[in-house]
Amino acid sequence: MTLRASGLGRRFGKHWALARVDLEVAAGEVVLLAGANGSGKTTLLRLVAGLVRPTKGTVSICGIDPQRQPLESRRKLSMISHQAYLYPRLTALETTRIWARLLGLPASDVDLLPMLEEVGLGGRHNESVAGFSAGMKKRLAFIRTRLEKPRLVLLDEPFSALDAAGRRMVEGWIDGFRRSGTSVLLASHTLARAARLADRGILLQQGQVAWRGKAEEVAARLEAASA
Amino acid sequence: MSTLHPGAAPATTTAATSGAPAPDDPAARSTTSFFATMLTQTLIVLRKDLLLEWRSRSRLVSVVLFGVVTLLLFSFAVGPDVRALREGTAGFLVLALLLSSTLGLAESFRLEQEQDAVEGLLLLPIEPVALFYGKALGNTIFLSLLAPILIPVALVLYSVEPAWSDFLRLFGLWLLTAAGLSAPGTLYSAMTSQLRSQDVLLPLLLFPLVVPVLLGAVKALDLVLTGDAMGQLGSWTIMLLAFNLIYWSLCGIVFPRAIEAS
Amino acid sequence: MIERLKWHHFVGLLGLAIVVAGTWIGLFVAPAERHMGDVMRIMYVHVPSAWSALLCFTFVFVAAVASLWTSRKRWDAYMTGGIEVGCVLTALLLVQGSIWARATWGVWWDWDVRLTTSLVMLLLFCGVLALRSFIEEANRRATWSAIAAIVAFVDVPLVYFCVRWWRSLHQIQSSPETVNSAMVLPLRLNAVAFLLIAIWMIAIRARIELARLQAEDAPEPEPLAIEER
Amino acid sequence: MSDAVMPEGVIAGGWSYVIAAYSVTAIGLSVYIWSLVSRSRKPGDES
Repeated sequence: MTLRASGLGRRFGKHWALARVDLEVAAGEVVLLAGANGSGKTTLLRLVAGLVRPTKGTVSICGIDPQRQPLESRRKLSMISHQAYLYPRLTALETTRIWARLLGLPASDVDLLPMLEEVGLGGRHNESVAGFSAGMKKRLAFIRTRLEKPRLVLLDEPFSALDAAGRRMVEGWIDGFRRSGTSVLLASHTLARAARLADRGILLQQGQVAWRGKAEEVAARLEAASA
Repeated sequence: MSTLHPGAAPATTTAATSGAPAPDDPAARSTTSFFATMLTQTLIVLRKDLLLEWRSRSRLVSVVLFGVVTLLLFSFAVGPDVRALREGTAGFLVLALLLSSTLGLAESFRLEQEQDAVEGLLLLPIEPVALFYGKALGNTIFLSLLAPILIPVALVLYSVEPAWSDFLRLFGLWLLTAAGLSAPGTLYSAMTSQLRSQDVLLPLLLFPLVVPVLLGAVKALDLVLTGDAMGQLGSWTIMLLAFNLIYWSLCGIVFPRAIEAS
Repeated sequence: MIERLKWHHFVGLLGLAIVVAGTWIGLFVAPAERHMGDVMRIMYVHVPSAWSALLCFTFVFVAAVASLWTSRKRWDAYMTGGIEVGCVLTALLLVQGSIWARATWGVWWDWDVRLTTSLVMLLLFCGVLALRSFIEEANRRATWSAIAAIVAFVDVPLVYFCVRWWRSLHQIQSSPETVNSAMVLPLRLNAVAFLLIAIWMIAIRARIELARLQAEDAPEPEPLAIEER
Repeated sequence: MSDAVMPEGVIAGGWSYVIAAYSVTAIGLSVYIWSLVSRSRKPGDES
């Protein structure tokens, strides 16, 4: 099991952002996290990534507890959040190079330029990130999944800020993840698109799992609830 | 469209070449490989910070200008009494460095917070200790860069004329002072940069803490500038070194807890 | 929880009783000192304040390490109590020291090693309290204030030695020489009394903090009743 | 006391200093204890 969370709960102040969440994701599975704003999707992803400590319950990624062994667990996962984790004054190539070096990977132009090419930033690798549109930043952020070779990818609103071509690109990647046995946890508002990609779905309401099932049904339920 | 194969087997061989431990083998994380990783990552962080520093040169320039302005203000505060100014030179220099340092230190983690970049670094398997030493070294270098301007300006303003050979000593002591401010400064700016009142909190926490460094630095600089009749410079330098050793190890030990998940 | 902490009131009352006795002896029974006369009597509160303040901060260090180690709220509460009581005692210590300096040296402040170190110590730990008040997330508040407290505590001896060395260039450090046997009794009584009172105050403060921390503990919400559509 | 600072002889009129020091201490401690008691009456109240 790539990801196993049981009884997961997190309290911020007096407010439980997440409670009683049980979740298992097998290798190569794509799971849709649906839910209104504030339903706990982002908190769940951050808990899984080990960026937030659970108040209750446990997470294990390929058998590793992200709180006990943060470095080991982070080697297994990639996260794309709404923040692009970038330094505005660095260029795309420099940013990629720092990531590659920190991962202990070769970081010459020959190694990195093809990746930038792949995410559609080929001609612009020497421009500083400050001038990038939100969509370009997202593309750049996706290079991390290419570098880290994760077993689990956490995607927080991966389609936002992307144009049609960018969205198709992300879809292609998610398919690629599935084919290569990498699990994906996908939190998205772009329900129809996300539901098509996902194997199954989970609906969060007020931080709790309200419904599980086929991705399309989960999407339909959320749409019905918000309509 | 997609030629990505993100789930492919982890690149064990490439990881080994650059000193990082093999991702899938906990046994590979021996002590030596830990230190190799830490050193590599420290240098990566340092290099990144220096690059960012270079890209935002205007910030360095404004901090230098701020230091010059404080030096000027001290002379107004003391009055046009050349003798009093001369006697206070060492103290004014160190105070100018201290006041400028809070600007530089605060900014160094603000850059990391801006787009949650520090979180991005932590999501990569970075050793928190490496992050600390990289950033602290970066801050030390940043503060050392103030010396070539602030020291001559102070000497001119307060009409002190040390021998040419003393400039190396002055710079060495400046470096030690900068390092002594940077270690606790990096720790506290990492914490306060996430809080609302960083501008107040950072000096409030940092200034009392670095009193030993300040005293040592003022005393040692003063001995260089006004003559070291009793040969005390050596012992004050050793004391500054000792303070540095304590701060750099202590802050390095507690830093990982300061940036862990909450 | 509240029941288990009742012992501290006995400690406090005992401390109050002893401090009355010690002060009485110190003021009216013990003889005036040869050089300093009656001013010497300030020592019977001054030295106990200093000792108990230092013990408070040592306790803070222990509690901070324990709090970092175990992440338990109880230690966080004790640490906060220790810092606050230590700061109060140090502030009193500084005022007494200032009065002492005025009486013996004719100035309100002498850059005496102990006086200076106490002032820096007060500022260090006040900084920790300030930091604490700005952090909203409970885990983070506990971790960061423990870190700041540890760093501050380690810094105190550095300040002491540094100031001593700085001072030694000007004049030999001066402080009241201890002490003939008639003066030992009130000193000891008050030292014990201040310690007991400090423990009492820390316990009350820690209990307040613990109640505050536990008030943040909201129970996990009930399982959702999902309405079927 | 070093003799350079403190010449021979007894400081006269020390009692005013002693009274000042003792009353500052007593008042300081009492005020703090009073604040503790009043805070523990209403727990959870941010001071």
